[in-house]
Amino acid sequence: MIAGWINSCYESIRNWWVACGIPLVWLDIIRAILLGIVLAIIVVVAVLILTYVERKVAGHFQSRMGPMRVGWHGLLQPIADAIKLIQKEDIVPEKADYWVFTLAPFVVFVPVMMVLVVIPFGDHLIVQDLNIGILYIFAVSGIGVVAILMGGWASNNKWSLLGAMRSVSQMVSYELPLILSVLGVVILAGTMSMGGIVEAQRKMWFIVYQPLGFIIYLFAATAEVNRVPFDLPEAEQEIVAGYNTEYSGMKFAMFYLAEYANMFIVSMIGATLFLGGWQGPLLPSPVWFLIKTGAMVFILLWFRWTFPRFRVDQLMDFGWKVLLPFAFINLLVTALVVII
Amino acid sequence: MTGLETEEILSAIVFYLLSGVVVGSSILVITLRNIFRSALFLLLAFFATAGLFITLDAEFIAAVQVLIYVGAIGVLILFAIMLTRRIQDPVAKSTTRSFILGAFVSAAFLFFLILILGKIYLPPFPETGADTEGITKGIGRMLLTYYLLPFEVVSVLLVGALIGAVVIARKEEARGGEPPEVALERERKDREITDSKPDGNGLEQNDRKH
Amino acid sequence: MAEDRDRILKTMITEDELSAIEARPELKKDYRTEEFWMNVGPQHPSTHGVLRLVLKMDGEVIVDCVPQIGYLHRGLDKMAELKTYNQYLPYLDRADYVSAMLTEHCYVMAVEKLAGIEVPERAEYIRVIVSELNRIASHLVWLGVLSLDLGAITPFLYCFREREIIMDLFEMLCGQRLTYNYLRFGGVAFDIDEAVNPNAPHKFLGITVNPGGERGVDFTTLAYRFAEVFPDRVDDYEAILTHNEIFLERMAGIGYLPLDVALSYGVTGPNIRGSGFAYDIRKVDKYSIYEKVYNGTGIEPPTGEKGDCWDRYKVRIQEMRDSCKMIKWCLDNIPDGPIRSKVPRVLKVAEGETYMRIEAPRGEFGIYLVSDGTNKPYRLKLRGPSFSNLSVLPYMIRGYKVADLIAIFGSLDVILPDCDR
Amino acid sequence: MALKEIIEKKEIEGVVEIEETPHLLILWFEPDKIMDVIGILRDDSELSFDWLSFLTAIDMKSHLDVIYLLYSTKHKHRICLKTSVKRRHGSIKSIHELFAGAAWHENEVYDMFGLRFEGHPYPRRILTAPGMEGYPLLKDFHSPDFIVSGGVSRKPEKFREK
Repeated sequence: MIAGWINSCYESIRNWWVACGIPLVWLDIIRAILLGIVLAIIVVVAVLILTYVERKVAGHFQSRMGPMRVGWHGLLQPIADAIKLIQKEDIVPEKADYWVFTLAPFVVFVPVMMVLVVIPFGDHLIVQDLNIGILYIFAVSGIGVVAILMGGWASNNKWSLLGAMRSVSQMVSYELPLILSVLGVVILAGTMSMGGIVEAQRKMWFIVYQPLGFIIYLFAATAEVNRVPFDLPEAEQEIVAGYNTEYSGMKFAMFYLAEYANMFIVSMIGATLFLGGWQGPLLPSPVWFLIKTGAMVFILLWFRWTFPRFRVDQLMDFGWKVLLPFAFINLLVTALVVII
Repeated sequence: MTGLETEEILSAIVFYLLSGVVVGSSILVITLRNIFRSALFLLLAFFATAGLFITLDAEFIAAVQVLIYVGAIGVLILFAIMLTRRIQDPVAKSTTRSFILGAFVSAAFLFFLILILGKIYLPPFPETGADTEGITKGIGRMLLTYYLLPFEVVSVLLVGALIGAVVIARKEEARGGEPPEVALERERKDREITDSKPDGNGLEQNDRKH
Repeated sequence: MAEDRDRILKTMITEDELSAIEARPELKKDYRTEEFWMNVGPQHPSTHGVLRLVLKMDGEVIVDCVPQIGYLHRGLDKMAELKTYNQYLPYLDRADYVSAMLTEHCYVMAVEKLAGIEVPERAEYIRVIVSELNRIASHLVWLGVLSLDLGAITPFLYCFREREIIMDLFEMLCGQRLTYNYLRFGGVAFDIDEAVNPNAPHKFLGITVNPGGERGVDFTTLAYRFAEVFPDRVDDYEAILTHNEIFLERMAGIGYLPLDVALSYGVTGPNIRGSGFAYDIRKVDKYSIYEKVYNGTGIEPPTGEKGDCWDRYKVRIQEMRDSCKMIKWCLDNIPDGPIRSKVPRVLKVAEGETYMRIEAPRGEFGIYLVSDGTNKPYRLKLRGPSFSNLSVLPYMIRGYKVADLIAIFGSLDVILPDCDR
Repeated sequence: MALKEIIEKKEIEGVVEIEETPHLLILWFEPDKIMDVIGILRDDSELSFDWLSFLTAIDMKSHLDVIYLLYSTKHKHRICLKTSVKRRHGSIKSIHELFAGAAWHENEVYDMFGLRFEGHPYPRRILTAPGMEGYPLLKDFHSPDFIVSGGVSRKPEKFREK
């Protein structure tokens, strides 16, 4: 419905464009820029809402109200926070590596924006349905680690460095089970394109065929986005704030934004791969997608406000000795079933 | 100016831009004094190479390039730098010595590369059709049929490397006599004995309970 | 390395100490990566106040540790010599502000012992009730902060929710929520019957007491109700922590404290009971009315088996339940009568010296009091349990990881004002 | 048998006097023999004082009294050991080898009274701020920064607001 409307708009603009005699390439470029802006706005809005939701959910988990003062039931709290963060002084430590330190918060945002390109928000609401969608997502999300390494190293602070090291070792070990858990879905769907995977779930969600894969994905994804109980890189009680110890103001906000955006993205991918994406009866497709993503986000929040934190070596053990073997078994069984 | 020309010009611009980034950052990798930054430029070079693959419509290769070179190898290099270099030194220097030797080796390598590339017979890549839809499928099929032998050879090589790594790691341990955890635990026990006072009154633990 | 060394030298570790550390037999060099110094604190999220730990680290493994204390040193010993006995009482609340009632209790008993003041039995009961309430409050702070340090944020808020009830109870009793100044020589300041909250019906997070009551909720009703309900709440904490696999992994088998080491270092309280030694001063010294309480309730001090963090955790959890039983028993059996005996306004204590100790939530809180017959103490020495408990930390954390440092330090339950005094 | 008699029967070398006050049993000993006295008190099975509550000092104006409070967790009896040392530049042997926890207490006494402990593994001022001069718990100590007069602490010249 929405996609149809957008498409008809685009068609008419296109026709007018051709009539004017300007090469279509320029239209494509303008379209790409506009889409980028739209996606950026989506990210920012989603993160603002997510911070509010997180605080409210946390509040109710802890039998308190959460933010209540700014606006009705604290609805304007995220905006107040954003204003606060913008106003903060931007501090760069004297002995920090200035350029790397400054660049890191922007690099961390690159994968966020790039991943959004292949996510189907609704029926035909997808920017570019790459036929290597999932591979693309995992490839691009690896860049986030580089940003964290940059930030941790350039801060010239031992806590930051420890946080960065933890982050890297964690992501390296959880990337494998994550990819393996998703491969089961790829085998079932017979395609790596995100749109194709959603189409393949028209009859039944993949969570039914891949319960183990879903669980592994959930754990590994939680670890990938550094949420409790895997939030070691920024475990404030242990290493102050990990890689973003020295960051303040907008630079910190960028890290923060990227972290929440990553959480959102991980939930969206989970909803797409295992929960049937945007498909659902009655309601418009983006709403269904949002509901499923919300459910995933809620699970992550639930984790955070219930569990203590793992220790580094326990985390590694869990990744390599539990998740990885199970992911292999899952993959093997799926492949055998599909062949037979 | 027709649309087609513009497109061609644009793709040329993109190509030269990416090539410029690749070449420029490659040069920076070997000239920069700060080893961490030069490693970052290495990553940039890898990334730009992936961009070049995309201009050739080889999306799969591009994704694999980013996944393996940027996500795995590059990060590993950065990690190694952080671990081995003096911890907490923002201006860790890379030492680019023996320039002449390096240049000679590079030149020789280039020469042999050209020589080999000129001589070698590459089997023509079978036509898979112009569509990029089935590119992943196509690559997979190719690897398991036409290029099965090279693929298996590479696999064996990788397995060998893996086993080698494990063996080397085990050797380290064997040289130390025991893994770090065990050593630490043992040492803790030693300390317990030396640090604690001998229990003078000869009481058993149970006697102390009232 | 040299830079680190200089910087740390400038900030308090002596040369001797540093060389002593550097001369220690180190692990085999084969797999040892570069060691570095790291500062934890004085402002660090999990040092509970202002403690500074200078760590020598090998990656994430702690090779050695030097605690730096004294950031909260206020000279409470010296202050005692400048104030009269009565004036000094409020200062004691600041020694261990998490369990101020108990520090007061110790001081008041020391002075009473030296001055030969009799205490009415009702006052003794009230003292035990408030002490045990405060012990629960203190353990709740410990539990909340420990879980927070381990990354579980929600139990922290649960704990403080229940602590709030105790704080409200104390507010009803003496108008203060943290530094009470409630005990007096020869008794207590106010009777618990006078403590009424006019905002009836009083609803404390699900505990509805005396609904529609006309004069509000009185202390006795609310405290009794609290003691009844609280064990269920402890079950809640256990449901979210004890039965959590991650929590178990983080606590069990970590930070062993062998009994002989604990004795040698003078570790007290739940920490030594966690090491398997049922050494509870309430039971050993039988001060105040604790003998009756123990006989009446039949409670035995809980002990651990191995002396790891998990045992210390279990001991404290059990102590909270026991304290509830004690409060209930005291409220059931409290006699009528005066709450204070006649004590001269200007108290002059006979010449002499004594040592009085109590079982504070953290262990043996003692006061060594020397009087020269005037109205001011000649010398007053506070023995804070945290001081000794902290001194064993370097021994305990060697060879563990930073994350374990947090768990071990948390399980020791050190309060810095009590340590620095 | 009372504790006093038990100790008297042991005839520990270095013990000067055993004094029974209403609240504490005080044992005076010679400062040179500290290791022997405390060692025997700790290791003798009839006494087994295995617990050092604390150690501290009192400024008696002419000399310092050093006080060790021992407790036996087995027999549940307590004893207060006392000895006298010089007030200025005094020293006594460290007992950290007998009670590991004594090291910190000894540092505290050094910090507060200026009493040196021989053989202490890491002597330092444990509680007061770096650069502190003087020993606060000596009776004639007056804070250089805050002069107490008439019950009101007055800031010295250098800290006053201009």
